[in-house]
Amino acid sequence: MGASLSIDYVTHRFSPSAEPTLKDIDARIEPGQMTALIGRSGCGKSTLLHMLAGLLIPSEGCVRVNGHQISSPSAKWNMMFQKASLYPWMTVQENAALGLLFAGHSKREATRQVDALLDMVGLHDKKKENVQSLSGGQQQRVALARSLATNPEVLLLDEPFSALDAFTRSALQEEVPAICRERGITMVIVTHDIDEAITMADRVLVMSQNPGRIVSELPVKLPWPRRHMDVGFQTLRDELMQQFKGTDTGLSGRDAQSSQPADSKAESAA
Amino acid sequence: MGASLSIDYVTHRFSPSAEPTLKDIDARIEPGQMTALIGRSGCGKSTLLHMLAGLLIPSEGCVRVNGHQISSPSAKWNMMFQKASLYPWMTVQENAALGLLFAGHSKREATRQVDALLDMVGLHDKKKENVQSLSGGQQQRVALARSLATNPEVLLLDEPFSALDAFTRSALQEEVPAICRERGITMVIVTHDIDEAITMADRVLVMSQNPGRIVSELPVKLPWPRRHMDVGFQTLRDELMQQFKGTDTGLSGRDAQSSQPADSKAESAA
Amino acid sequence: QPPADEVVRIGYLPITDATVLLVAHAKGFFEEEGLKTEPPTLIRGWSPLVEGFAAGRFNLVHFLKPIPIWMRYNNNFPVKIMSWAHLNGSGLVVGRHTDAKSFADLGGKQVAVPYWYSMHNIVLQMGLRHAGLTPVIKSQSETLAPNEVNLQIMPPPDMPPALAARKIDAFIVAEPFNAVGEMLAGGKMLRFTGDIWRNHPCCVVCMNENQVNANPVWTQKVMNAIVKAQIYSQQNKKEVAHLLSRDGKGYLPMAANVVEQAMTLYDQESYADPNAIQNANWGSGRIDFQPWPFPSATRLIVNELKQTLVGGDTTFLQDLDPDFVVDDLVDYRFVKAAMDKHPGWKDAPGFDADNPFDREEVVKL
Amino acid sequence: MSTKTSSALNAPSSGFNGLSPLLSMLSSLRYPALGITSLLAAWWFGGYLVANDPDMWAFANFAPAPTFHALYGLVASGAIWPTVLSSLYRILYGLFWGIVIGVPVGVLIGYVGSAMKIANVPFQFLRMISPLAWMPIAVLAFPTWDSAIIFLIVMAAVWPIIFSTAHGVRRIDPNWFKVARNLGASELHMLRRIIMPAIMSDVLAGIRLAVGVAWVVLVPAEYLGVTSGLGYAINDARDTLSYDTLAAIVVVIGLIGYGLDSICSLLIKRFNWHVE
Amino acid sequence: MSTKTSSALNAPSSGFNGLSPLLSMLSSLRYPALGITSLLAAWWFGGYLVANDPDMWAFANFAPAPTFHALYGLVASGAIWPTVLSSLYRILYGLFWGIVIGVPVGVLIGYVGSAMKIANVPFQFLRMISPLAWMPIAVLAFPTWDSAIIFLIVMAAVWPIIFSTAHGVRRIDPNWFKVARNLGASELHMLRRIIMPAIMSDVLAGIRLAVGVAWVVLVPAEYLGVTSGLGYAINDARDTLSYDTLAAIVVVIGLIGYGLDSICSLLIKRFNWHVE
Ligand SMILES: Nc1ncnc2c1ncn2[C@@H]1O[C@H](COP(=O)(O)OP(=O)(O)OP(=O)(O)O)[C@@H](O)[C@H]1O
Ligand SMILES: Nc1ncnc2c1ncn2[C@@H]1O[C@H](COP(=O)(O)OP(=O)(O)OP(=O)(O)O)[C@@H](O)[C@H]1O
Ligand SMILES: [Mg+2]
Ligand SMILES: [Mg+2]
Repeated sequence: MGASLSIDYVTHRFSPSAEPTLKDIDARIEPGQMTALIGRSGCGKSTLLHMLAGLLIPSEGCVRVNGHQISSPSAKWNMMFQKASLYPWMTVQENAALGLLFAGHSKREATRQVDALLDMVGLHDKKKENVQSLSGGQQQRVALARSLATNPEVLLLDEPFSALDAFTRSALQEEVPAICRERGITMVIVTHDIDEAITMADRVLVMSQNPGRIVSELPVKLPWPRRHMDVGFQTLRDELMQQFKGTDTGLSGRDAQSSQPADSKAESAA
Repeated sequence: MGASLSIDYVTHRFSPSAEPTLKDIDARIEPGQMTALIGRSGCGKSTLLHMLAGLLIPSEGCVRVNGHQISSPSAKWNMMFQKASLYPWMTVQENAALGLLFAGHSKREATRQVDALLDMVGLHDKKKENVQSLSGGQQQRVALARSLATNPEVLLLDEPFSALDAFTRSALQEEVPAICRERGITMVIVTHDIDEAITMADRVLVMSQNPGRIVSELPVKLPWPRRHMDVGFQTLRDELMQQFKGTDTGLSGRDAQSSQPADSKAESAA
Repeated sequence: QPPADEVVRIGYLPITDATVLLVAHAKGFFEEEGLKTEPPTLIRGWSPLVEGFAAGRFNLVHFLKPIPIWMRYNNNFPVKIMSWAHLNGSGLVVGRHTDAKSFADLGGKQVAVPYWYSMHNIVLQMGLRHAGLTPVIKSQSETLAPNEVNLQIMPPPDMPPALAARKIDAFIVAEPFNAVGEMLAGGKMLRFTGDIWRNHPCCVVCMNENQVNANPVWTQKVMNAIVKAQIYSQQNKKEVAHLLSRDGKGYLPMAANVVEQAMTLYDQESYADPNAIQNANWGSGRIDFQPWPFPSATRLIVNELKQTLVGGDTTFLQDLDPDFVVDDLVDYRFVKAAMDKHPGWKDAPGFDADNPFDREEVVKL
Repeated sequence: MSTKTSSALNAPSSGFNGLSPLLSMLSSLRYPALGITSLLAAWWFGGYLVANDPDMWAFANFAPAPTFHALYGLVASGAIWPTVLSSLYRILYGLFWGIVIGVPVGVLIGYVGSAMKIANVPFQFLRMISPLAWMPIAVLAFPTWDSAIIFLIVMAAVWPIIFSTAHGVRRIDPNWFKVARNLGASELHMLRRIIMPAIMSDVLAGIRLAVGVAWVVLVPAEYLGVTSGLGYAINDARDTLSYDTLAAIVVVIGLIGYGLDSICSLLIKRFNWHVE
Repeated sequence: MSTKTSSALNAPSSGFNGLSPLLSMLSSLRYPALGITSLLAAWWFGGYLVANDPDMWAFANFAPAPTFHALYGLVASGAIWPTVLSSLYRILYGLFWGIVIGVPVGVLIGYVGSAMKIANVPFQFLRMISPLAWMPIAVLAFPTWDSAIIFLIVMAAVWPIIFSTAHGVRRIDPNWFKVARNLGASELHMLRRIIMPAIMSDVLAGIRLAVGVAWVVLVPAEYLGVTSGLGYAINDARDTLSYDTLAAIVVVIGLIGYGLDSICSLLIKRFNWHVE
């Protein structure tokens, strides 16, 4: 079963003298809930996810899983990194099976279990290959299979589909939440794609930058599977787009040169 | 001024005994033309781009720039890699200015030139930072600035915006073609985003997988800047979506498990 | 300013065998002859000394007596023995764990020698053979028959600790390592070599034959200084010991008291058990100085070398005619002339006024 | 291993040339042949210079011709085998202990910051001690000469292994540690599955250096109370001014060392996970 | 450098502890102090064992107390300074040449596949040659004793530098070469901007090893006609069995070596581009 997550007034500075990267982040996530985190590039999404995984200790505040403060990583709350970080001396299969091996499964059992996942992500014919010969999107899918294989209570995904084409991505946008729902996994996904956030999550958190804060929160109360053309979907998308736009003009004011055209484009897209 | 590119019956195998990764690719690209290359993850897009950059020699056929067969990389045809590959011992600025330094510019001159580009990609406040402390999207933007700085005749972009949020991405989708148009740069962009392809290119090539072939080609004859909601845009998108779908069912038939849901999703999106 | 090769360039090892060269330098005997000198160069180990001499770095050195035989007849290097450097000066020390009292007690034991081609090895093997023992060179793990004695080569500084750690049972070496072995490792002097072979040569003074032939006048001056140093050393052992030591002019790294014991302590009370001095009537010292290269000794050495077990290939030795060597290897002219000029050498032990340039070799095992 | 760049660029096409396997094997011997020829030429020239110098001709025996003559003699008489065997035994034994001690210690000080801080000063002192300075200690502390010699070899060979290993651990991509922890790796898993494979080529590079250092130390080490071995033979050859034998022994050492090094190279290739 | 994992996890929080700078400096000395203490304890215990052995007590002088006494004597009399200076000169000179030769050669054989194939056999032979076997050649070939000694040091110290450098070059991320070529880097740019910064820490690791090897070789090298230097002093001490002086010289070598090594460490920190 999934675990609850609680982020208690987290502020983070990468060096004591620096401006805070994250500021006063406070949020609670229910067991089994699926949360999407969106925000501008560099606003601190990955940083926050690292904290949820126990890979980074916030300089102020703390993160709790099921009420217990976490201070170290564990297979129970698994994070899929933005960079695939596969082990180059292992095949696709070995990379994907690693978490199961660590959990004490036999090599055969682990292989059997990941085979199904590798089929799901479309890598059935690459299982024995060295990960260094994979394409960018294939590597990302190996990392996804590796994270899913450990069957964690909390699954943290950092832009998991960024290197995938529209079809593969779309398939996985449906598969992954289905798996999480089935197993009751609490999922947090970082994405830069508003449609993806709406497609996959129960609620969306919008982050601002400089410093990174959660500026708004939107529940997504649409039935599964979600269709991009549904009216509810479109309304939510418009709303989020507004929120998102707000993160820039209202709070940082720095990214002016790049935000100007972005606004106009985003408007036209919405 | 831009150069013309010609891909002459290129077939490529990564090992002599393996199935070909690319098969009979034949295409011509006019000087100053902007071409988008779309296709499933793992179909060979990056491989093809490496060949256009002179970083990989095809096992059969050849690639010509302005009629001359190319067999080695050069600053004249610059590729931005799918993985950022920044040099960790250099600051953001130094990384971006590297091509100019290689071209013989003084450090001061090089810095001055990249500063404008770094401002454009929204990294004005990160110039002196070590690239290892950047977020994924920030690293990608540094790599983009580095590629643009060399002012190449041919610019090859391998999923250049995959790690960027909607706004930043949208801004750059407009900026980059504008720069290319202005300077007459021949651009080839690999992307997994159909909207991006239509937004940025004069024509779109669709690749199939196993083996990688160019299965169809669509000219994009829309005025700049392009709006997602325009009718012409939507028609093109629907058409491309159909082509794209065809790459799977028609030619590989392997990716069945993942393509099934993809189809339904993509359809709903279209 | 004389040409470079007329400057006396001495190479030496930091042992008492180098005494005469060092005394001649320290006392200014070369300068008295009108020669220029460079400070003597200290070298560790016979091999680099030989190499330095052969490369022309030195024009005056001391070698263990068998070395020039080897160089001249195996390597065809034009080396000449100009005179002896000293007499006696070595001993066989046994570990206190062995209880050995004589050569006969060394059966089944491990004995270290400093160099295969040394007087020490020759004298040791003479003694062993006399006692009915067979010298062998085997690896440490092989078992020895009761009548076999295993030889091994070892740098002298390692001999005393090896003896203390019972890795070897005895060693034969030049001073001052015997003295050190006695003082630090609880070793006992089994026998002085000078008590076995009366006034045996140990080290010799050598020069390059080409140099000698090209520069007879210079050579004569050098030999004059050497003979003077011999006489001075024999008459002033104690002072010389101090002079050479770290507390004197620092030619040797050892302290004065060690060098002194190594050059002078030679009495029957101190060495009664085991009986290291059985021929007190020979009148020898622990070390003595006498320049004349008696041909009979050279002949004996060549003959003995042929039967001495060594670690290398010795085929050339078998065809060597001792009488030829006696005349070919040694240059008697200059030392004789120098001795005629400086008669003080007549005080040396074993001097026979009737027949000063010939002697009968006396070996008592 | 070929140039990075050319392999990255041309590797795929290189498989398609029309050479028969034999021909391509011969052509792959081209480079080593060139290397060996240059070495021999330099060696011969050195010998030639010395032989023509009126002062030094006595040393000209180290030239190639006399050397190979002496080598032939050593091999033909069979005298070389016990010599080789006893030294090889000491070297391998020393390397064995060097690896057994060096790899764990290297991993420890590379991985655990405090271990590194604790060990730094003692290690800096110990590693600068010459085998000749250790000799009295070795003589006092070890029951047999062989073990004393092996001790000297270990004391010299262990440092490249420790340092290379530690350096390798410190160069591991920090993300690899993060990912592994994140997947629930215990310290043991970390060691077996992540650290060891990641540093294998560094360890082997350290061992390669250690092989060289071990041979270098063997010669002074075999001053100690043994009567066989290549170091002993070198000392002996110098004592008798047989520079032909000396050079022949050096050649033998080179051949064995080359063999050991080739094993390391093969292992490096085997464990190297960089795509060529 | 601290544990990878702990630094990755806790580094940000460690800056916030409330200790005053002095206290935290003291606590950072905790680990080295522990290391030094253990070394002294082991040393003292070795001396104790030897002193209590009825056969060997006379050789117990290498224990800490007599050693520091001897060290005090050497320093107080000032006798140590010329000794240190002349050896330091030889070591630094040897290292200088080791670096000047080793780094370019290492880059060449790491970068250019054919250079590696050509050099492999000659290098394997040369690097296994003991300084003692080189000695006759050194005596013949060099005009002064000092230069012969420096030659011996170079011949030993150059290998770790060459191998570390080459290993570092071979471990460079192939993408870094691709990107650079793609940006129009000439071979010279590649060398200056990519290869050199990328391998800096490997080169320095090689130099660290070379420092140790150079000191090890110094002792036999100073067999040769010089009258000062630490190796010479060790030989002297061995000849006189003054193990207290021997150990004192070893301590001095350790101190200097530690100093040189610390410089390397600092440089490694300076040139290391891994984020901690
Ligand atoms: N060095 C290599 N050796 C062997 N196979 C390789 C190598 N590089 C790529 N491949 C294979 O070639 C195919 C095409 O790879 P490529 O990287 O060109 O895909 P892509 O279209 O860029 O995919 P993506 O969108 O996921 O980045 C993949 O199936 C991949 O596994
Ligand atoms: N180790 C570090 N040291 C210093 N600053 C850092 C470090 N890691 C990240 N940062 C900074 O913190 C900010 C947030 O980084 P983070 O990686 O969390 O962004 P992100 O929201 O994931 O962005 P993206 O969408 O581009 O991946 C960035 O400005 C980045 O430069
Ligand atoms: Mg991120
Ligand atoms: Mg790709």
